[in-house]
Order: sequence, then C-alpha cells, then structure tokens
Amino acid sequence: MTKSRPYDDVPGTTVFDERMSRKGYHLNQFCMSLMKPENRDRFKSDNRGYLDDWKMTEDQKQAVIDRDYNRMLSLGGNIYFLAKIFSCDGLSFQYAASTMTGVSEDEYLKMMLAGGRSPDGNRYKHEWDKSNG
Amino acid sequence: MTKSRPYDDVPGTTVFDERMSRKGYHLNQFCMSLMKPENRDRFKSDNRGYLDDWKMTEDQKQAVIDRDYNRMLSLGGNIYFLAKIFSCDGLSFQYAASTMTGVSEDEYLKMMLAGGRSPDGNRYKHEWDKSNG
Amino acid sequence: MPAVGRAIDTGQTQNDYWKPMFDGFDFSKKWEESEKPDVVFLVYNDHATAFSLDFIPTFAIGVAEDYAVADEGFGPRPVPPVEGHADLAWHIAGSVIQQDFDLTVVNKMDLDHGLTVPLSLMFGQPERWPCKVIPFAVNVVQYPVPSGRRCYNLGKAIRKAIDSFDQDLNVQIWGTGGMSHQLQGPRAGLINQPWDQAFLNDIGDNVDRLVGIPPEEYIREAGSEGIELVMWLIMRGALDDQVTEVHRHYHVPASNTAIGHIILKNGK
Amino acid sequence: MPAVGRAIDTGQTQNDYWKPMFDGFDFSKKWEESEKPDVVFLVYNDHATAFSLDFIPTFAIGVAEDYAVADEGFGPRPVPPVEGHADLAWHIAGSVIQQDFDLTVVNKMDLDHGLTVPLSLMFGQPERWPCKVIPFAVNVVQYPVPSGRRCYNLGKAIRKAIDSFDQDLNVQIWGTGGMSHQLQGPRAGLINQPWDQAFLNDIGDNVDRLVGIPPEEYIREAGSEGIELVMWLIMRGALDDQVTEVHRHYHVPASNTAIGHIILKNGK
Ligand SMILES: [Fe+3]
Ligand SMILES: [Fe+3]
Repeated sequence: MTKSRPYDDVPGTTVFDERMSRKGYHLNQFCMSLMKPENRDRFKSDNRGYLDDWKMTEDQKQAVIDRDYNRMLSLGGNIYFLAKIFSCDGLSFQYAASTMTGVSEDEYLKMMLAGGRSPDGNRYKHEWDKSNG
Repeated sequence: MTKSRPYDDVPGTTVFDERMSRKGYHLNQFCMSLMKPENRDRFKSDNRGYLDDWKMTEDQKQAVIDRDYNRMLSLGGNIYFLAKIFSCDGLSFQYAASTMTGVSEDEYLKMMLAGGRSPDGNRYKHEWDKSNG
Repeated sequence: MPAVGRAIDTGQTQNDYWKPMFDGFDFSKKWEESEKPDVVFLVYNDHATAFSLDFIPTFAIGVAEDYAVADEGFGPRPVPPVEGHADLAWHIAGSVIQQDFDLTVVNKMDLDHGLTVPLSLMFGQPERWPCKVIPFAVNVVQYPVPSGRRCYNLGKAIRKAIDSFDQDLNVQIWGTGGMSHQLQGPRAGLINQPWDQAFLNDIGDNVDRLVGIPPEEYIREAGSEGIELVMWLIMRGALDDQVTEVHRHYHVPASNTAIGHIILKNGK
Repeated sequence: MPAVGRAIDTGQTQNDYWKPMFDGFDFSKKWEESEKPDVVFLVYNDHATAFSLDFIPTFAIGVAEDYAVADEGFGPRPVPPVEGHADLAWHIAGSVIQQDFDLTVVNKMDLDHGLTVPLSLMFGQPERWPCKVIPFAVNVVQYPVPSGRRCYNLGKAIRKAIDSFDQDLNVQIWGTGGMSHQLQGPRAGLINQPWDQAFLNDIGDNVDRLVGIPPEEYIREAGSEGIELVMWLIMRGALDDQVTEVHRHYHVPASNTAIGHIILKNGK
C-alpha cells in the first residue's frame, strides 16, 4: 500500500511502517545478528564478507559499509536495529544521531545541552522547504 | 493459581492451562526439538542420553521412555507437542489415542468406525465414578 | 489432521476407509475451480510447530512473501510451498490492529498440517497452489484461548480491512479445524454428531447462539480438541450477516475426528 | 536509554552532565525503599532485542521464573538477572486475554535496556533486584503501534486482573519510555518541553486528553521515539480514576532524550 499517512508530512523523519519494514527486512535482520559476539567479530574483521551472507541489496550493503545512517533509514533500516551497528563499533546513540543531522558531535551535544532541537519550524515538511528555498 | 476451572469436572481429559503448561514446559520443549532430523536420530539411538540433555524431571523422562502418554499428559505434556514423539516413532495419532484409552488399536478403530465415543456418560467425572463404583 | 494428509500423500483417498470422506470434497474442489480465488485468508491453528511454549501469540498474521512446509516430526509433507500476499496481509494487519485487535505480525513461519491439509482437500495435488494464502494462526493450544465472541468480532474487523483494500481481488476466508474430536487421555475418540450437526445448522443463520458457547462446553460436548471450532467463527464474522449455504458435508470418522465443512456465500 | 545505563555502569552519575538527572531520582529511590514492592509490573518496549522482525507481538507478557540480561551489541549490562513472578504473571495473562486483549505469552526472553535502565534508576546497583518483575513488552517499533486508548484500556484490564489475584502482594505498575525524543534522521535531537510538561500535568487528573492523542501527534510534537509515551497510559489505566501525585521530575537532556518521571498513588 502506498497510501499516504498522516505522519508523511513530518520533516526529517522516517516512520517505520510496513512500507519501510518490507524494504528493510534483511538489513534489519542482519543488524540483529550483531547481538552475538562471534558475529560481531566476523563483521568487524570483514564488513563486506559478512554482509555478503545476507540477502541485502547492494545499496544497503554499501550504506552499512559507509556507516551512512540516513541512507540506511531510507532503505528500510529501523534505528533500534541500526543501533546494533554503532554499538558494535563502540559508538553512542548521541554520536550516531549527530551524523544523521549533519553537524559535528560537539555541535550536536551543545544543541542538546541548550534544550534540544525546538519543534518550532520542525513540524511540517513545508516549513523545511521554505527555509531551504 | 490452583483455583478450580469450569472444565475440571470433564472426565478423562487434561486441559492444557497454565497449571499444566508450567509443569510441562521442558517436556514440551524437548518434544519440539524432534522436529529436526538430526535430533530425531540422536533420540532414536539413545532415548535416555538424549533426554538427559533436558531439564525434565525423572518422572517425565521415564514416561517418555515408556511411551506412557497418559502419564506424560499428567506431567504437563500437551498432545500436540507429544505428537512429535509418536511421529518420530512412525506411529499415528490413532495408535497413540488408542494407547491412552486402554484398548487395542483394533478395538479403538472399530469404536471410531461405529461413530466414536458417545458423549453420553462421558460429560462429567461423577458419571465415570458411578460406572466404576 | 495428519492422517488425512497422509492418506492424500500416499494415494489412499479411494480406499473403503477414506473414500466417503474425500467424496464429500468433490463438489467443493469443482466449486473452487470455478471461483478461482486470488487469495485465501486461511484461519488455522499451529499445532506446536511454528510456535513453541516460548512464544504463544493469541492471534498471529503471516505477512511474508512465502512460507516453507514444516517438518512436524516425520519430514515435511510433499506439497508445494505456500505463497503469501504481503500487500493484502500488511493492509489487514494494520487495519485490524487499529481496530483494537492485538495481533502478532509474523515474517517467518513454517506451516503445518493445520494449514496444508485444508489446501490439499480443496485444491488436490497441484504442482503449485492455485492462489496466494494469508496464514492466520489462532492459539487453541494454551488456555485461555480466545472466546468465540472475540473470534467472531475479529472476523468482522478482518472483513472491514479486506473491504477497504484498494486492489480488486477475489478473497476467500476459510475457517478450519476438526469438528468434535478428542485426541488425548482416556476419553480420546469422543465424537458428538448431534452437537456438530447443530453447529452446522446454526453457523449460517443463527450464529448468535454459537458465539456464546463457552470453552468448557466445547471441551465437554465436542472433546478437548473440538475447541478448534472457534476458528470457524472468525470466518463467519467476516461474511455478511445474511449468507447462503452453497454446500455442506459431514463425515465420521477421519482417524480420531469428525470432519465437516460448509461453504457459505455472502447474501441471501 | 543505553547512555543512562552506561553512565550508571561506568560510575559517571555524579559528573556535571549527569548529576542533575540522577538527583531527580534520589527521592524516588528512597520512596521505593520504604514502599518495598513485592512485584513490579513493568511496561516497557523491546528495542529490537528479544523480538526481531520475524515475530512482532503488539503486547507480550513474560510468565517465566527468570530472565537473562540481553547483549544488545556491546555485551550485557553488568546488572543482576531479573526474577519473574510466574504465579501473578499467568494470572494476569489469563484474566486479560479473557477480557479481550490478545496477548502473546512469553516463557523466554532476554531483557534489554528498556527494562533494566528503569530498574537501575529506581533501585540503584544492588547485588540482586529487591523485588520480582513481570515484563510487559509493547510494540512501539513497527507501525501501526497500539493506540493510546487501547493502552489505557489495557491498563484497566490489568488492574482488574491484579485485584482478583488471591495472594496479598504489594504490586507497582511502571510505565516507561523517554518523553520527547527523536533518535533518527535529520530531525534527530527534537525535544518539546512544553508538550512534555503538559503531558506530566495531565496524566494525573486529565488523562482523557492524553488518551485521545493520535500517533502522528506524538511523532510531530514529541519526536519519532516520543511514541513510547503510550506505555505511560497503560500504567495510568491500572491506577484509580483519582490519584495523588507523590513526586515529579523532568530533565533535559539525557543524551538525546527528555527524561521525566512521575509517581502517582491511588486515591485523592
Ligand atoms: Fe487440529
Ligand atoms: Fe527507548
């Protein structure tokens, strides 16, 4: 179903509904596999080799190798599954979030200390389009 | 909870509620393991050795070795799980059912061909007590 | 049931024991050939195959593209794998959850005789099943099982979901499960023909009576495994209030079980 | 959240960053010491740990005697294993299923930070947790998630179940989950303090408003992971209609998240 949903107009946000889940099934199941230490070891020593065991698309594999989390999200990854990748890399949710927003971890940390990203101007896609246009 | 249930007075019947399920957890999980051919092979070649890998009570193990299905039921086995044992033995539901009723498979088959066991006299435990007393 | 599957798989459907039962499906097979469903929404119970005691979903809907045939302890049945209909299945899952039914959504499960035997009975032994299937598993193993009324209302929610799907498909709903039978204990072999006949009589035009039957009545009157009949109420709930009976068949015994089936179509 | 777990596990709760947050739990820890619950019914969400996409239960209740702490990708947290309360859990499961909530019953699952971090916040770092825990997992990962109203009504059913249990136990209900937060995408880091404060203001005496909030409002106003707040409504549903606020604390930030907690007790 490609019907629109009431949350489709929220900017910068991917809601993990069945449209995303169906795309991302194998990507997300690969992520789950990293809960086992032996799989983490194999993945760490050879990203590509480990990924080739999974029925993922080439785009998905490359996004994982690049640690491009926004790309992974757009290809059906869910953040709680993707967390297994950066956890395995020894990195934090805060670091991963900063890479998705396009600012340095330090800038992101400062924004959070100042109370986080305000909802104002961040509720609707048209608000983002305007500020970019 | 050991509260009585509205089906407790049905004779010759074990309803698989949580009282039974909690008793039979490991017995039933052992049964599930027989869905894998390699486990069936191990079990067939050494019942006792295979059972010793499971956290079952001695009574449960002995009942399995004896293929005493009524005993397994009383120890928390559920018939759909127990079916993995007689399937693994190459035996049918009809054979297994006959052993639980205490008649030969042939007599059981005849009863079924004649329309099965009538509900009359088989609805309440007190009806069975009377006929035995 | 497994014995029916074995009779089919080993070519014994025409012997004295099995012929009267299989003959009852001749009409239904032809009817399916003319109806040509695109999808069967198949309500069945898993018999300790896909679900162990570790996870016991009350209601589970399969949303996968395909399903393997399970090895239940004697090797998988020699039948084709089952193709799912992920588009419709996800649509139904979403709609029914939003109607306050707390489904478990399943992407991977092997299917046992509870699902494949009904397919064999209605479609015979094709190379490939003639339609897609959405497996819908109901817990009738671990008590408490869902009530007849809950099942009936779930059927109504499923119907609403199917009606709101934006592709034009011929969808059938099958409710499966033996009629009276008991597979366990000293009372095994119980069959209650009058009770079963009354169930068949009422499922079309007097379903209100059936919806009120408590679990202990199924157990007492129809045997411990007779509880499977609650799954028929999901099917009934998904149909119009007014239905027409197309076909009915009832036979005793099939191994330990009374086997019955009824075809209802929407409208009078 | 994992970062809070790590701060606790690596002894950083008193540094400049974390102290204001952890100080907010001083009162609550003392309160727990005096309340001495026998059992915590802990509503939480599994974060792709016990449940993969193969099997997605809307509501899952743990009925096991004990649970292991999960390895979420960096080894298990150094906290004690969790003891269940199988008697009460099975009683609630049975009662709630018979009240038409279609639970998945779980005998085996590893517990992730969604459950263990709240335990650490309220009980500190004991050798052994001071009470038993019934884990109750809510799907807030795969859409559609259950509505706020469904969650609230479920809470009422759980309360009825607990009230009908025949042992006299001190049972607490915890609803967990971050307040506004978004962990993903270019909008990550969203925090909505006025919205969160309004939620805290209304959960005691104006829960009707909260029960009607649709999922898209949580996403838009409280960030994509703010949807976790529906779990608070299960807790609220399980309490009396009239409640008294015992304690409240709200702090930004804890890593990416607004963290709030409120203690309510039954009656005015
Ligand atoms: Fe069956
Ligand atoms: Fe969370």
